[in-house]
Amino acid sequence: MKVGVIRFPGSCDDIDAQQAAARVGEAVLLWHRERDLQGVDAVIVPGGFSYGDYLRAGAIARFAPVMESVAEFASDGGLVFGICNGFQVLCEAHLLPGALLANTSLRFVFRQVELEVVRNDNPFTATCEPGERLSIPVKHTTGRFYAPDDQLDALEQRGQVVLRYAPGNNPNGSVRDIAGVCNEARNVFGLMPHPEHAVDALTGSTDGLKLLQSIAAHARQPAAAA
Amino acid sequence: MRARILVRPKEGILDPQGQAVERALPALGFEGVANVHIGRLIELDVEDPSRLPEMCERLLSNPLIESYEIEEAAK
Amino acid sequence: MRARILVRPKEGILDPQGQAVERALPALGFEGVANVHIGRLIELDVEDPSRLPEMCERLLSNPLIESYEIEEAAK
Amino acid sequence: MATVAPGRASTEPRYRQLGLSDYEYELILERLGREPSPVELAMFSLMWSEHCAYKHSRRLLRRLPNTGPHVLLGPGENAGAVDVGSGMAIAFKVESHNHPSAVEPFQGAATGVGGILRDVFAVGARPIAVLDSLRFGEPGQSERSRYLLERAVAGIGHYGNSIGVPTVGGEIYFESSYEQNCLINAMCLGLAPHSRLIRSAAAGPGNVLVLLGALTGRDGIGGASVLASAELGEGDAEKRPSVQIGDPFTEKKLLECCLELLDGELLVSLQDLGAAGLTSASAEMASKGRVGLDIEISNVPLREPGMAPFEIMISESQERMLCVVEPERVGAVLAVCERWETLATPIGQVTSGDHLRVLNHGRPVADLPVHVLVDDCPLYDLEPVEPENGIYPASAPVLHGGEPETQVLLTLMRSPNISSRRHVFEQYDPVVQSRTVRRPEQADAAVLQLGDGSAIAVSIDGNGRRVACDPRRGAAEAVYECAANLACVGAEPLGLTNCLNFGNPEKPHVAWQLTEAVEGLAEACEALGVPVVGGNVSLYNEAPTGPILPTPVVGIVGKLPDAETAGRLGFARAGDAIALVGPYDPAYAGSELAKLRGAHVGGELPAVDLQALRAAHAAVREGVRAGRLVSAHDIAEGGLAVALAECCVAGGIGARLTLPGGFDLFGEAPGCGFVVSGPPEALAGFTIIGEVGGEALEIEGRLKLSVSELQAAYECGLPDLLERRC
Ligand SMILES: Nc1ncnc2c1ncn2[C@@H]1O[C@H](COP(=O)(O)OP(=O)(O)O)[C@@H](O)[C@H]1O
Ligand SMILES: [Mg+2]
Repeated sequence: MKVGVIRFPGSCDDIDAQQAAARVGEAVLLWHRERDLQGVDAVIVPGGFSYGDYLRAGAIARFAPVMESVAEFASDGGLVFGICNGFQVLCEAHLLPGALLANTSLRFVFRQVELEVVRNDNPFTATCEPGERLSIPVKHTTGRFYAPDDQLDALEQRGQVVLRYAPGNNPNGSVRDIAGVCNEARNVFGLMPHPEHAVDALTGSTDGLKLLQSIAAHARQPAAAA
Repeated sequence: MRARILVRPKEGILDPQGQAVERALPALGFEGVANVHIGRLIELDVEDPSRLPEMCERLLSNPLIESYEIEEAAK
Repeated sequence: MRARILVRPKEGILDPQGQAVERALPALGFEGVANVHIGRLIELDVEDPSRLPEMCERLLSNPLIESYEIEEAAK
Repeated sequence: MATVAPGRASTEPRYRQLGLSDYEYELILERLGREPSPVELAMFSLMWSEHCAYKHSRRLLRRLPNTGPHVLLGPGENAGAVDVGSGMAIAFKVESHNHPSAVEPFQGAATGVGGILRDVFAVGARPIAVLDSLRFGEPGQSERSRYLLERAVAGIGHYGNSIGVPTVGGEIYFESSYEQNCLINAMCLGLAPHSRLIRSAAAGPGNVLVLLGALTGRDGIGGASVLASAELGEGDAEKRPSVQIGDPFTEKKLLECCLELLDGELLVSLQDLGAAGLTSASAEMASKGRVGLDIEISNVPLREPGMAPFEIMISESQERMLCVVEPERVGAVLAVCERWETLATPIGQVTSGDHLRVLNHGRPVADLPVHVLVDDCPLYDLEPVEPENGIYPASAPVLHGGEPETQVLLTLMRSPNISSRRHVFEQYDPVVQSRTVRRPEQADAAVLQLGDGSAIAVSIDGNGRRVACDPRRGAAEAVYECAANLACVGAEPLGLTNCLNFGNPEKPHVAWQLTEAVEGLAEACEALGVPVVGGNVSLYNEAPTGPILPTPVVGIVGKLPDAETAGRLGFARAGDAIALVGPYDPAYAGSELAKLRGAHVGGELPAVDLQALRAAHAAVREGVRAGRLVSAHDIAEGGLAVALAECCVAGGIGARLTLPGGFDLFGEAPGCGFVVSGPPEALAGFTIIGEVGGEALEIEGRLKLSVSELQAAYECGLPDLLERRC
């Protein structure tokens, strides 16, 4: 499997994501000004502060040339995985539903949180069990997931809510404790926690690796390559 | 034209910044303040004002969570 | 009264947000935009508007780096 | 003796308004043989300020040992650097941003981080960690101190988090002497292959001077002399417009751009623009390279129209660097900068003379011999006099003596200087760059893996209250404690950086504090064999009520051969034995308990048996490295009882101890003692004092408290003081 990690000016967790993805396959960086996705099987839109997060987090990054290719790639069924700032970018780009607002604390928060896997019928959590707990850190100022109530009902009904903060672990005031959502087609996924910072026992937990392993397993399926 | 764009959080969406200000004011001795909302103020010189709504929808605001209003600003 | 307070980065002070937007717009096909500045919009109901300047100085703006303007807002 | 006189009436001669003394101005006239032009005068006023010229500290600093087998860059460069093996180097430095932060804490602290990051990538190292050392007034009594803390922390987080450098450690003390002079010191570590380390000396007449990064605005005009060298006093308001706004996004691009330029071997030399902006950067580069420079200021890209030449020369706009490039490589340099959306402008060239010439559209507006500007500033000897009486007021007592020891322990655990810093460090990203093996509260030092299996450790320490009791021993203790923190994770010190935060050195008692503290630092560094590779000095931290506590802050970087064996501080396994290691002979004077009891700031600090201290550090270090010790924690503020409680809270498990009768539970002897745990057979040779297990901390015959009660006190202490939900 070959994963492409986008690099915007202001990306911070791009190398981290590349190194994490390299544990399950090949991983390359994709420069924001280039449209060529280099034939990757999956794209990671990493964390950081693309374009300084000025105006709104992710608002400017979504217009980068590479994002046009990512949108096409997604509409062709390619796997797109947005982490933190990447999640914000994908929401701004309308590849994912909802929006991310300032944490209710109005402060940046770093915390190792417990997540609950809600669904595993998607390429991103397929190797997890529903109800399984994952320990993964969050670090953001703008991570409060929001969508209007009727949209939320629809999201839940269609199985698009993939990860929740476990009870007592919601660090930002996200509605319905939502930590990660996918699109209707289930090939675009975004989450605020940082699985790339949970891939090595030396530096933390290894629970984040399961998400990357899920992607790798999916990419190996012959049907996915089509 | 010098344009002024007012971007406000949509009604019904929790506005913790507004709430924080509302809570802080009485503590400083400012009573009688309510309904505080905090948004963004964008001011710019624009050659073709007819393009402003599109700019607002595409970049300057996020229609899911914010509404915008365009005004002409005094130069 | 419903008051509208416009808080702007002081003149001469670096406005990284405004700069970032100004640089982003041409790439989106919006040419002819200049002098972009980004500030805050604060709206509130206030019983005694004469206290607004003090509120602005003490809480709503940071006088070291921001200037403010008070307007009456349409209800 | 020089007088620093900000904000004098406008009838004063201009040089005095700019902070130069009559004597200094006479000297300038003599050296130049003429009157300086306005631009030249502005340049002198900054280069001859305390901040740039170290007028009152340079002679003292010569006392600090700065050589050692691992030193690659010593004092004098933008950051010092030590060899960490495998052809890699760690560059590091600590710097203060105290006065700007007192004026505007968010931007002051943010630009402080931005500045120290630039010092580190100016030597070619990629910043891999930040630490912060903060001092404020008493949070329980001062609204302003709470505000300063919250905003400074937010500012540090804003810059570090946004630029993608983890903030992995730090320290905070609250003392009333910092009420009007908070201290914001930031330390940065960077990693570089030896081959990428670069110096700032300009070289090669004909080479091009290229300015990189942000536009130049009217930021901090005169900031270096007015903000950094003057006592904060009544006329503070007029200085306010010189707040600078940090832009981490611009710096992130500048950082990546500079490292790519260095990797491509496109630069001859590199220098950050800090205090005194273009003036200081160009003068330092010319001075170190023994060359001249011509700068055409009409080429400097400006943020505001109509800037005067002197403003361009002294602007302190953030996020800028200056580099020297061979003419044939300028094109390649500009291409890299374009890729990183970083502005790059040739603004001058290296000349073979020894003059720094500033031209405006070809017309010289300044033409100064570099050595006069850089080296001829008079240095002043201090006139130290030990004060007869204490100069710091006692704190209001919250304990009165006679309370049960359980209550004393709980009070200490929730006290401002001991309680958990979680509220603060949760606002910092400690993990970005994927090197962080030990985060805050996991161990006494932060541990960062280097990628070859080994790791470095870093800690920053300095307890001003103890330095006030005895500047020489107190400053030495900071070094011992910092080294002890490293021992707890299994690291051996390689090099040290320091920031000397003191009051007005023209006052005899402050001069005495400074002199004694430097002597103490030097002695401790010699005793432990740790070279000083860099640092910073911040003087004139005074309020009308007096000087701050003398606050030397010490940062040490050390090395562990195996990241996997990095130590932890928490007790972990029921049944492990607990031992007390080291020549631990605690005393009440200068302790946290003494403060809480309202004791005067003074008394004798314990003498240290250096040989035994070195042996203890080595024993703990080796025990951790070998995996024999399951936990290791040094005994610092609050003494043995607090150290034990911290080990319990960190591990979520209790302990039972038996101590000799009358053992001083709360006395202190920083850097001298450790609490370690491990299998009983692994602790042979240490003094066993108890066993891990249960749900309470019990010291037989003395006190018993559940771990959850200790934890609640520890974790709610700071949030309660800040009126935050806990
Ligand atoms: N307390 C100190 N101990 C050792 N070196 C110091 C100390 N203070 C300053 N220095 C050294 O003096 C030089 C000048 O310091 P500074 O003016 O802070 O540099 P910069 O302008 O690059 O920030 C640096 O090399 C610094 O390491
Ligand atoms: Mg420097």
